[in-house]
Amino acid sequence: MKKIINAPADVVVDALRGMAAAHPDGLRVQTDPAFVTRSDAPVTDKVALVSGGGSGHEPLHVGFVGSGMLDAAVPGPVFTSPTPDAVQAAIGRVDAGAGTLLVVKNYTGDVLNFETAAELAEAAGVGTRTVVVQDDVAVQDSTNTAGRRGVGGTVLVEKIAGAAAERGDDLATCHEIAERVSANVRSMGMALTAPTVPHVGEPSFTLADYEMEIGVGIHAEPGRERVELESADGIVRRLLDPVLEDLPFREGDEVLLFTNSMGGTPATELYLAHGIAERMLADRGLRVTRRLVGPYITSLEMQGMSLTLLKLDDELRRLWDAPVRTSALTW
Amino acid sequence: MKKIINAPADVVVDALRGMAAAHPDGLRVQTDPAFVTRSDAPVTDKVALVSGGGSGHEPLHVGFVGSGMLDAAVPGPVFTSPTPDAVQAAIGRVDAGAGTLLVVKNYTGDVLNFETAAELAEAAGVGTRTVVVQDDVAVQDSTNTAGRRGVGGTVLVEKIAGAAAERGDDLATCHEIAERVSANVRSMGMALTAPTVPHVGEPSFTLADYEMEIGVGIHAEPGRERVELESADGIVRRLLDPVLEDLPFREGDEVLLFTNSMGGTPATELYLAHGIAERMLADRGLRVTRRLVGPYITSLEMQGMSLTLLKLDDELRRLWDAPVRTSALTW
Amino acid sequence: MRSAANSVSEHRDELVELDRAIGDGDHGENMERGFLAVRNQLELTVPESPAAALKSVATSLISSVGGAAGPLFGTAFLRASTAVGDAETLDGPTVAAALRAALDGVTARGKAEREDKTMVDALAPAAEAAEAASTTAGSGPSAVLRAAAEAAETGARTTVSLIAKKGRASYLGDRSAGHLDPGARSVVLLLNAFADVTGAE
Amino acid sequence: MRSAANSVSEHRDELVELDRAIGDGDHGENMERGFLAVRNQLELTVPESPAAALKSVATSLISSVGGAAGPLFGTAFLRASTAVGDAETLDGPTVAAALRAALDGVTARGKAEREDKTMVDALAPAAEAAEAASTTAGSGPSAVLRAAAEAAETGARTTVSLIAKKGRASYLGDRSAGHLDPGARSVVLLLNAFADVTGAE
Ligand SMILES: Nc1ncnc2c1ncn2[C@@H]1O[C@H](COP(=O)(O)OP(=O)(O)O)[C@@H](O)[C@H]1O
Ligand SMILES: Nc1ncnc2c1ncn2[C@@H]1O[C@H](COP(=O)(O)OP(=O)(O)O)[C@@H](O)[C@H]1O
Ligand SMILES: [Mg+2]
Ligand SMILES: [Mg+2]
Ligand SMILES: [Mg+2]
Ligand SMILES: [Mg+2]
Repeated sequence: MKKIINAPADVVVDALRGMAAAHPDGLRVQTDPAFVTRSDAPVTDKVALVSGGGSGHEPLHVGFVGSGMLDAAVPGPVFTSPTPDAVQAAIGRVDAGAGTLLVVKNYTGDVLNFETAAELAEAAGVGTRTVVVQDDVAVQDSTNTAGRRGVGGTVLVEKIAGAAAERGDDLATCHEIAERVSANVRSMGMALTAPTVPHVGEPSFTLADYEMEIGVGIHAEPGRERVELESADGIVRRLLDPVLEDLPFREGDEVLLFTNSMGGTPATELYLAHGIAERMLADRGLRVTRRLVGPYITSLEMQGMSLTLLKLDDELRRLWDAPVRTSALTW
Repeated sequence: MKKIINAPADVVVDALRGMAAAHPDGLRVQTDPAFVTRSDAPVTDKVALVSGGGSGHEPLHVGFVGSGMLDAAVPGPVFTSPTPDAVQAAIGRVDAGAGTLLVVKNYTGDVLNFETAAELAEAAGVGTRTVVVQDDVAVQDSTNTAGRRGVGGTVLVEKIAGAAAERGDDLATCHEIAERVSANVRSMGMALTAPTVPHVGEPSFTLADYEMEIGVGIHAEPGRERVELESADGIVRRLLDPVLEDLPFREGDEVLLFTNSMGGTPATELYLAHGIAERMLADRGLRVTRRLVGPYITSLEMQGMSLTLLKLDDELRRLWDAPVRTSALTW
Repeated sequence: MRSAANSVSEHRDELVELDRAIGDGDHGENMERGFLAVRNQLELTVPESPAAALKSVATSLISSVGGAAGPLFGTAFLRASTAVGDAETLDGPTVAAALRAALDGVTARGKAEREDKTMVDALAPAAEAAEAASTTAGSGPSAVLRAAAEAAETGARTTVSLIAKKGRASYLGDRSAGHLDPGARSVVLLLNAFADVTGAE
Repeated sequence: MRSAANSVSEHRDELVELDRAIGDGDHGENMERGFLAVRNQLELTVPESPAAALKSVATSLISSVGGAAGPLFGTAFLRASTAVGDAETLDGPTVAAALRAALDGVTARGKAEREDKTMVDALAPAAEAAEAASTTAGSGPSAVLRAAAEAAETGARTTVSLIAKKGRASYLGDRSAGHLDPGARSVVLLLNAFADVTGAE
């Protein structure tokens, strides 16, 4: 295993310390239990947004803490959801009395731990609502599985619901908007290589030199199929087709296209894939009016990418455009 | 070779097309010859900043085109400097009559091609000045080599000189400020893995599982030494010590610390290393007042990192803080 | 409990490997971290009753394991604690009732049925075997736990051929078959440890 | 010129490998791209004189090769073009003068001396050998080019043991020894191609 770390067990806390040092103005970082809050939290009268999950997907969620997005992020150990008391502590720190919206990716561990955290918070008098993001179309048979995983769509939910909270929407409205994004967003990912979890020390799976995994999850969960490497055109089509069919997205729809790197894929390849996706969408009569390109929800150093499509309406577009100031996303 | 590409020979142009699609408002992209300009160029009365070099180091330089930084970036083929006519065409597009500052990384190819470009531009009536960035302390014997390479310091030169141009400084002043940054910045990098250049198809070098390369360049040029993998503490010390000794940086100095990913290193590892560097600098009595952490000058998918230190004065700090709006750097 | 913690630590790598095959490779690390917390807590304050001990275990697990296993094992111990009530020592029927309560808690939280290839495939037969053993005259807690552990072992082994329908392994579909479920394996390790200790007392 | 382009294309992978060993692996690609541009340009407009042909080659190389090799080979052909002047055909002494001018151009731009392990180590002996051959009575351009190519070959071979002091290979320090310099190899390929064609005419 080749990593720039000290002890594998300390990776998350050591990284948080570095994050605190790097962003002394914008962020407050606590390590026991571990969570990151915007430095001006609690923000008077504002609904608080709290998310979290296993580490290893950075910048998600810690990189999205800041004005216009998350009030707090709770990182668990690498690929392991955080515990309820950590989540509850973060909620306690940022809730301003207007209630807290929890953004949870649909994994058994995240759902269960956030469920308990919400119960604990409610018992402590904090009103909570939860949106469970489940946008990964790679999971086909969702009744015979733990259901669709939350992937790229999570970034968009956090940005858009964060903007709603920032403009002063109440908890019910923020929740409704988050659910609206969640209902209109679909994603699919692929991998060329596997990541190595520090405390495991070996790659999460093995792919031959000529193979790629289509439909991979952000914990390097296996995908729909393992196939021979293809051109970028072929890869993008394999991701886009199932996404388009799923909602379904139709001719004339206005969409946001989010081309995401799984971590190890260079910017050139990502832009190249983005260009292909834009062309394919234009060919099918969809109107891409907003886009996000970069490594925003990753799987450690995994090489690969995902495509996320969100159907926009006027309000979602406006909320997307609203200012955001976080360490990973700023405009 | 595992990459998300179509034909290796088309990678740069295909990626530029994707970049154009991703940033329709801020950027104008031309593919023959290839260059990227801010969409509002030429900006009346403003000194233009033009940089460029081989592709594969993204976001450098194309990601730094925008207000407060570069007016144009000229990407060559992967790891190969662009030709003089491409550079000259870019200069011609963005020069507003106030002259153009060329930011060149010190590599034989870049220096020679930009030299010719500057001659061509001067012949066409454009005033030019050139700053050659050479901040890589890994190159020790600079008289018996092509000299120190331009690495992480380039990002800081482009940001700070870009801010000077944006506030209206004239060509001589912009040039003086760029030279000042260049004189006060030092860097050193390391690699855990090698990148694969698309048209080569094989990794640029081979490291054993237990080895790392200290002092590596951004074209995966060999470094000072190949040693056994160490802890993050050890790695950071190996980078920081030669950087500190070189200028030298002294107790009490105010510095900007730039912790850079070579491309494939995840955010957690980078923040972790950044935290260690901050601690080591504090231990030596240096005052880190500004920081930049992320993948800003990369070597394709290479795993590794570099540390860059810039000695700040009031003016450089103010110019660093000035607003910047590019696809890769915004505040 | 200390012996449970030791057993989990000893088998950390095995659990990691099992989880790496059909999950995300953290189960061994998660359980080890959890039972270290359990042990530390029990050393800090000695619980006054079996119920208090079980509750302390539950709280430690919930606040240190994370992942899917944390809330599920946490709920299991929490429900077991309630089931034990104010009993001062655990007899066979109480052990059986505790296991049944644990199972009910896990299925209530995780919604997994038998043959979904989860810890339920070890815990359900364990609870049944415990009930059966506890009704046999003269079966003390140790015999009940031994019966539960053996049934869990057999149950866990059935997970090898199953296709996962819950948890992270479910994303593998057919490819999840042929691997032992790590959570089921943990149930076996815990019950074996409890049986060993109770038998030795 | 077409045959030079072919030779470069044929040896693309060899040049890439040489550059991968002590540089950044793009030299073969760079040269191939450059001489494709040269060939396309010469097919578009047939130059009226040797000087015009050399100038067209220079312009094509400068505007398509990039890297260190682009400006250096570009300058070489540009200076050669000037040296040839308005000669309508190239005799031995003119060829020799062109090579000398090319060498001067390369050293002026690149500041490399002999034994710095660059293309100069092939070009310098080639220019000298050409001058020597051209003063021999009756040596036509073909004999001069053949002598130059042979001297370049010998010169290039000396780069194997040298430690690079210029260009990207210089960063390798001692580790650059033991490898043939790719730029020197390109000089050999080009001179051989020119000698072959001139000999066959
Ligand atoms: N819904 C569920 N009901 C019961 N047990 C489950 C469920 N989901 C997962 N499990 C158990 O949890 C184990 C995985 O735990 P662990 O690896 O610690 O968590 P994660 O899957 O979040 O990484 C599985 O082997 C399985 O036995
Ligand atoms: N200063 C110099 N003078 C003469 N030749 C040089 C100089 N620097 C580099 N070269 C030649 O250029 C060759 C490398 O060319 P190429 O690989 O195309 O460019 P780059 O090094 O920019 O990747 C070297 O093999 C060497 O012969
Ligand atoms: Mg997990
Ligand atoms: Mg090159
Ligand atoms: Mg797991
Ligand atoms: Mg080269």
